[in-house]
Amino acid sequence: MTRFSAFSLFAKALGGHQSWPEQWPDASPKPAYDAIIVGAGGHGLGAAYYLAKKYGITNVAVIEKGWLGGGNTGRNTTIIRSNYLYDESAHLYDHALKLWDGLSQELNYNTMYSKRGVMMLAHNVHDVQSFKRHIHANRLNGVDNEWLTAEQAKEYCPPLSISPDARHPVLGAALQRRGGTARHDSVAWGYARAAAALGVDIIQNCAVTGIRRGADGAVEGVETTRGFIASKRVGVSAAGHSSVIMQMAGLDFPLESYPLQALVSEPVKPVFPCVVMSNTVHAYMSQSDKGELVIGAGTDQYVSYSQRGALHIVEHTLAAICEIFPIFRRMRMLRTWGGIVDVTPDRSPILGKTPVPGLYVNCGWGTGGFKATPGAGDLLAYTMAKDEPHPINAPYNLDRFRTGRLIDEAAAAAVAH
Amino acid sequence: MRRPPPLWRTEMLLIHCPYCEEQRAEIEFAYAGEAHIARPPDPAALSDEDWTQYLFIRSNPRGRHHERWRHTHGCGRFFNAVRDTATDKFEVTYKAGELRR
Amino acid sequence: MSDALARSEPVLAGHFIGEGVTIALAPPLTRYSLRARQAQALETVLKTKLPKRIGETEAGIACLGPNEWLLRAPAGTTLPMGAGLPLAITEISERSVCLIVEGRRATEVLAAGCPLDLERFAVGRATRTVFETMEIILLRTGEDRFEVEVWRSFAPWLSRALETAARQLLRGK
Amino acid sequence: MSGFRLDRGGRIDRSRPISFSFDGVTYQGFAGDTLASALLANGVKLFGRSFKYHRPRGLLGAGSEEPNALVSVSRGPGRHTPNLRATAVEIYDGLTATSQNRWPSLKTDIGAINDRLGMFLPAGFYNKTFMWPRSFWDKLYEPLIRRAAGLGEAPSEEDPDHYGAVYAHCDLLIVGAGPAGIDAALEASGTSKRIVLIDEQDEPGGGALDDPALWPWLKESLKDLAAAPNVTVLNRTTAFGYYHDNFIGAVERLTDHLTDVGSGSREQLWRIRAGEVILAQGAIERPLVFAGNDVPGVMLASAAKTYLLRHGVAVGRAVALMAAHDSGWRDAFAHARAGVAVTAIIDVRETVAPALTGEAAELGIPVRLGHSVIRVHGRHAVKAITAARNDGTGHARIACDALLMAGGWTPSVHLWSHSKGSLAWSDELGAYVPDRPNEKVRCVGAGSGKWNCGSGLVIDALPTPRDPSRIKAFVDFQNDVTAKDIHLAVREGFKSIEHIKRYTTTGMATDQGKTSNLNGLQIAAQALGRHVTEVGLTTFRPPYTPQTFGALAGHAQGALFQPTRKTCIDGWAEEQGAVFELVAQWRRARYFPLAGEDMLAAVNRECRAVRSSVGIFDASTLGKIEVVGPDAAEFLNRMYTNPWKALEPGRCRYGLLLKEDGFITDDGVSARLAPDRFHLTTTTGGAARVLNMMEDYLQTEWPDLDVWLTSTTEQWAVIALQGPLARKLLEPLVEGIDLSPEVFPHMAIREGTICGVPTRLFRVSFTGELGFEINVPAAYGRALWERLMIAGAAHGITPYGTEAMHVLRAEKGFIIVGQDTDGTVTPYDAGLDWAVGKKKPDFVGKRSLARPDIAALGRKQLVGLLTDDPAVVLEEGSQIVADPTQSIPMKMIGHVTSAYWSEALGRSIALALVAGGQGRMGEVLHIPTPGQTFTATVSPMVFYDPQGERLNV
Repeated sequence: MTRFSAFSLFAKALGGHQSWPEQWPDASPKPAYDAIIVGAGGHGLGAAYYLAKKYGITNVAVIEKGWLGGGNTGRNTTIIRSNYLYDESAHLYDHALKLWDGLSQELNYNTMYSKRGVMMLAHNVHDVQSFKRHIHANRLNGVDNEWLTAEQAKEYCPPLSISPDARHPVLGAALQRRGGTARHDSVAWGYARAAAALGVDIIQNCAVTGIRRGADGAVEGVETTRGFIASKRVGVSAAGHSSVIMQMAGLDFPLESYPLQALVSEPVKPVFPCVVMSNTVHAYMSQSDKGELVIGAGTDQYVSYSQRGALHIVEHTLAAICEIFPIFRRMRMLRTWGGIVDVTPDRSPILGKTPVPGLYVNCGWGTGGFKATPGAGDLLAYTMAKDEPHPINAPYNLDRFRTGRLIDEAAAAAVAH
Repeated sequence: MRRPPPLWRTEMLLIHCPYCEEQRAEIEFAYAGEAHIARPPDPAALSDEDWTQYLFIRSNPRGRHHERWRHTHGCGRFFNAVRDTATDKFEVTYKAGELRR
Repeated sequence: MSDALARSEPVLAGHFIGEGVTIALAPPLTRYSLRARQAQALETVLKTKLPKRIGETEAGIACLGPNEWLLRAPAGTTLPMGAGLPLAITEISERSVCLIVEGRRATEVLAAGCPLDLERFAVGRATRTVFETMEIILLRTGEDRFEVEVWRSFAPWLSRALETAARQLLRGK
Repeated sequence: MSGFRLDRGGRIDRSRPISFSFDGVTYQGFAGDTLASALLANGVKLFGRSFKYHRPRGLLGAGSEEPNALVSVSRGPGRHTPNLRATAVEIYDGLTATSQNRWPSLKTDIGAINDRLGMFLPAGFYNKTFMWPRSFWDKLYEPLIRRAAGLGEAPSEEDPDHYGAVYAHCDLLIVGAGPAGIDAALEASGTSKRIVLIDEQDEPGGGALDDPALWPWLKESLKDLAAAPNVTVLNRTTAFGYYHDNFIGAVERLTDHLTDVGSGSREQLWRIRAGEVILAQGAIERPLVFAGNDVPGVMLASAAKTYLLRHGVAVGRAVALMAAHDSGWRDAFAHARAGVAVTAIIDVRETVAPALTGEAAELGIPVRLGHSVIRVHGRHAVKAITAARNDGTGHARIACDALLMAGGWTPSVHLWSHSKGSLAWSDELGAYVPDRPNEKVRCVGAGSGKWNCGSGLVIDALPTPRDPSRIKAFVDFQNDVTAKDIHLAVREGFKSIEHIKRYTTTGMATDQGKTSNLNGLQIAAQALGRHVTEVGLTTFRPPYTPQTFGALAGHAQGALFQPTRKTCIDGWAEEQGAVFELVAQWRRARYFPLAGEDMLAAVNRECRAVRSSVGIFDASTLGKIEVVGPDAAEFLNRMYTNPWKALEPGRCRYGLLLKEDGFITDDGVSARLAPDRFHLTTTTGGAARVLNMMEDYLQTEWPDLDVWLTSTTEQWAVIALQGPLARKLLEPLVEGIDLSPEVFPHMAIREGTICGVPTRLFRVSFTGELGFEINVPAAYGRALWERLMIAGAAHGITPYGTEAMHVLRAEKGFIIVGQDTDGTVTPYDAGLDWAVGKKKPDFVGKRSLARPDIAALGRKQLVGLLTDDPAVVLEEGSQIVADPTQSIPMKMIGHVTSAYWSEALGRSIALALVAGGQGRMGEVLHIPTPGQTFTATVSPMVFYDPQGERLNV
């Protein structure tokens, strides 16, 4: 692997950039692997990388039906934070956050992780109570998250309107300074390049059509559009299509897939210094390195695998954005797109073993998967390598839906009274 | 455990209400999850596994999906539909209680 | 005891009057929600005919759903409760107010937020629908006259939205 | 000609001169000019700077496809708009435009250093560096990258303009009012169909506007369409997205072209549902890829023709043409005929139709077949070009001040693709054309791939003798993507077009690749050695052109963003100077401060009044549902945790509602008015949710039950009178109801009249005091409230708000669903075992309560919490630990859900969810907060009047 650096860039430039090698070879499937990952998104590629890097399993294939990083990895708004309420969540996302730090150096690929701070707006007494609860819990869990007054919030994000006459006036905000954004494509490409360098095969345009199980019920490999590939360890990290893949193994999952929209504005000079989220008004925004305002919209109400941007969701989202940031009303929407998010009943992921021996799953991240990318990859790798979950992902088992030990962050923030 | 619907919707899909016998705008309707999952007559008799199946397990297919909608801002009735989740096109809608299409 | 209590309304009776469209608050009405599996059950109790098709109105009674009717009558009208019968008669006189949108440009004003094809919404039709995010019951009571039933606390928003739409329309959008 | 304006010709109105300014210089133009044509007429060639290399750029096109000429337009406070295409900005008197992405000036731009360093900034360079030293990223590298990026400046003030929205329905929607679109409209206008014809330009006509020969036809046609009652024509309206079921989003621009914008909407969002759609969007000419193809003065031949024939402006005094397609020749001929010198026609093809060479000869234009332009001289403007034979020999320098490019045509299939219609590759056209539709839609005219502008050669990049890795031949002009960038991407293993697009950012600029996508695709295919169709096509995503946030937000702005629901008593509270809080969609009075009172003082006073005399509270926001029918009791019995069948008419009962997962979702006191009629109440935020949930079970699970639900939330105003003097105050006002305790006990309801209006009078208490909740028809709520205030004056009546209500109920250990419970609390967790019907075989959520982890010990349970220091009011949300000495991460065993100063008890009180709480009575726990750790003792939840004696007065 040619090391990336200002020097190599300079050297190659003199040669007219003719001698850059492929960042990852376009591999063809071998008959068998020690481990197969289904889905070449950030999570799947990360898992392959950590399998090879930390657990010494290098005979690994990542199988992707399209092109790597083309799913939710390349379609999300790249918000990174870890200020979750429950211990299980805080530990999971903070594990990821720690890995984000220094990821560029580890992968020798600039993932452009920008600690811009993630600010969540409180608009009513209930929000305040809920955020204070988060802040107290985060502090005792060693996760940074601080309370800002409306004025401090305005200072931190000048475009913010804190007018008391607003329909949803800003009463304050919770700020996680370590939170921020990263360049989504670079994350997928960085993991792909680093994994490939360690011997991982990245096989694109290869769709899984079946999961072969032996007489004992254990996994023997996967049927694909490019033939059968044998492996006793298969990890499924297929986001919106997880239900479809798991059904190939005869497993019904507590998942539903919904379209999630996002959009960007035309690029402008730096104007928006952080990430702002408002659950009450339903608006999420940051500004990319390129200058585009990156805006996350809501999910459509119905199950769908069509990645179509829905106008009504966009209308609602931009109304919300203009309500909180009235100076942007003349800004223009450049591009909208849709992803498919797989949502579990408690909106927390399922990461661990399945009832089928040798089959592992990483799914149900809903709208929050990107922030967990390095952590999910690492934990899926650990679980596949040891055939048992890491203490951090142990609570995220499938059985919790039977026993009732749900991890429901959204419910904890439930609005009523 | 159904997702709360978005607060705010405008017209998108065109949906045929089997009660009003009219095509009406999606904004008048609320999605109500997978159809033909009847509540067990005697939940107490169910194993935890079976109860979980009823409560949480969904088919979530890519393709033909049986689902419920409610004409909330119309006649108010829940009804069933078959829709292709790959294209979002409705195949048919029919009244609650009618046999699975 | 002492003199009767005065009514208060959520929006001013003060109307919007513009070229080709007026918006006004209707006087108080008696309203009942009528529910039964078949119209016939209610007809026996109320001794009046009910429209059978969803969207039709007859003598001030609108059929809103397969088992739901809205009765609107002059204020003070009272109905039997049909106690013990397999039907439901519930008074909702004050639940909503009625905004009257009238004039040759009435459909244009309503089209600002109502997804129905109003040009094809015949006189005499009535249906529950929405204006932007807000549930309304829309009745076309004349070629150029619509009555909009809206829940009391939503009336200020709706009348403001309708007036804004009308103003923009008259200013050439 | 004066400047570059021709003496005659064009559709501009020479009788209406217009003065405007660009970068501080004032210019003259005419009505009908765009900013681009007017500046061209004044000899301006330099319009802006490119995104990455800050290269000087002029006009490439003449319409919405323009990638280069982006400007900012400011027209007073809050009306600054960045990134507008000069080619789509109509001029008006006083228009003030400025160039972007340059410093200090457009001519001398420091950022242009990037151009010199270009070799070090290839595609994806930022992935490869800026990693060392690590700390420099946040502090130095990223801020630098960000400052260099971006185009114009964002607005800095709130936009004063209004934006409208409207729904429209038609039988036929035609997008694009060029000849094809107009013909389609004329053809259908004879039918009874409702037709809408929309076009993005300031006047209909499309391509016909560039062809004087068609103007008479255009005039006639538009007259006919205007006369047709069933046809609506919308100019300045862009169909930006094609959605499910023939739903098209369009934005009409109403005031941007006016000197005085007035007070009407700036833009209007059209939400159009069409029976059938005809797409007549035409085609966009394709640039050619060669070194220097971005020098100001190099532009699309068709654009030059537009300026010439529509605006009466010559793009140069001596123009040359570089063609790979016949259409360019005709454009060059048009220039010659208009008296503009054409110094050369260069065509990469070895042979072309004799008719072309013949006509060129007649016009005396030198022609070079089998040649390509290999160099463009001049930096801020074209001075000359060098052409060579395709084999690289025979260099020739040709003088010209403008170079037209004719690279063939790309049908505009954007909307077709939004609608998920399929595309087919045409080798002949070198473009994707509409194939199979997915909706009721068809394409006509150039957009369908059928047009008569001759044939051409499909070529990825012009041949050149120079080292391709050393030249900048641009594919995406705005994002500065060159052919070599695409080759580099392929070399580095990016083989899917989506990868190449994302790695090089080609097609991702504000023009969304209208002029670059196909060139990029063909270069990629060539680099990969594959056929274009094997490389794939990037998805077309709405919007077709960028649209304002304001237009898409539509009405939902300011006061119309979302409704704030107010009760009929809200106005009174406002007049009293009440402080409000927002609860769900409602606003509620939180407290009623007297002069000089803060919240605590006011709330204490309000609480004292309720405990000592009588308080009055507006409870109108409580959700209400009337449940009627023979099976009403049976239905409620199945929904709620507690039994309902035995409840006698005239009595009330607290109802607890679970979701099927066993967790508390709502509660409220409900009354049985008659054997078949119940008056339910729900929480304020839960009203709609609960009604929908009940309808769901009723219609879907138990359709056999004869019971019907009606929301009566807004039918009734609810006034709570709470306090020892409540009955005394009420007695003289009520008729037909005996208030004496023995006949009207706690948790009973009576119907009668109050002050002459009918009432449903509840004897209930959420405060622990003698209390009544008076339901009257909403229209009379305010008048009754005022009457009660007068009548109550003698009894010291005191209005209290939600905050005092919270304190009073907490003193009694009454929970607030959503505050003391979240979506994870069962009735047992909340200490509401008594509300669960043990003998009931089933109710919603019952089965889930038997799940292992729900039945398990050690779950968080609601308990009281008394701080050792009675003055300390804990912060709601504080976390609780058993061992305060442990290190972080600490083991948290619960949190404080409610905490108040209790005036009645003269100390603080709190409710908390604590693991195994009900087994910890008397245990001392710790609450670590920044700076201080508090200690508190677990107690029962009822702090005040545990025996409930105060109710029975």
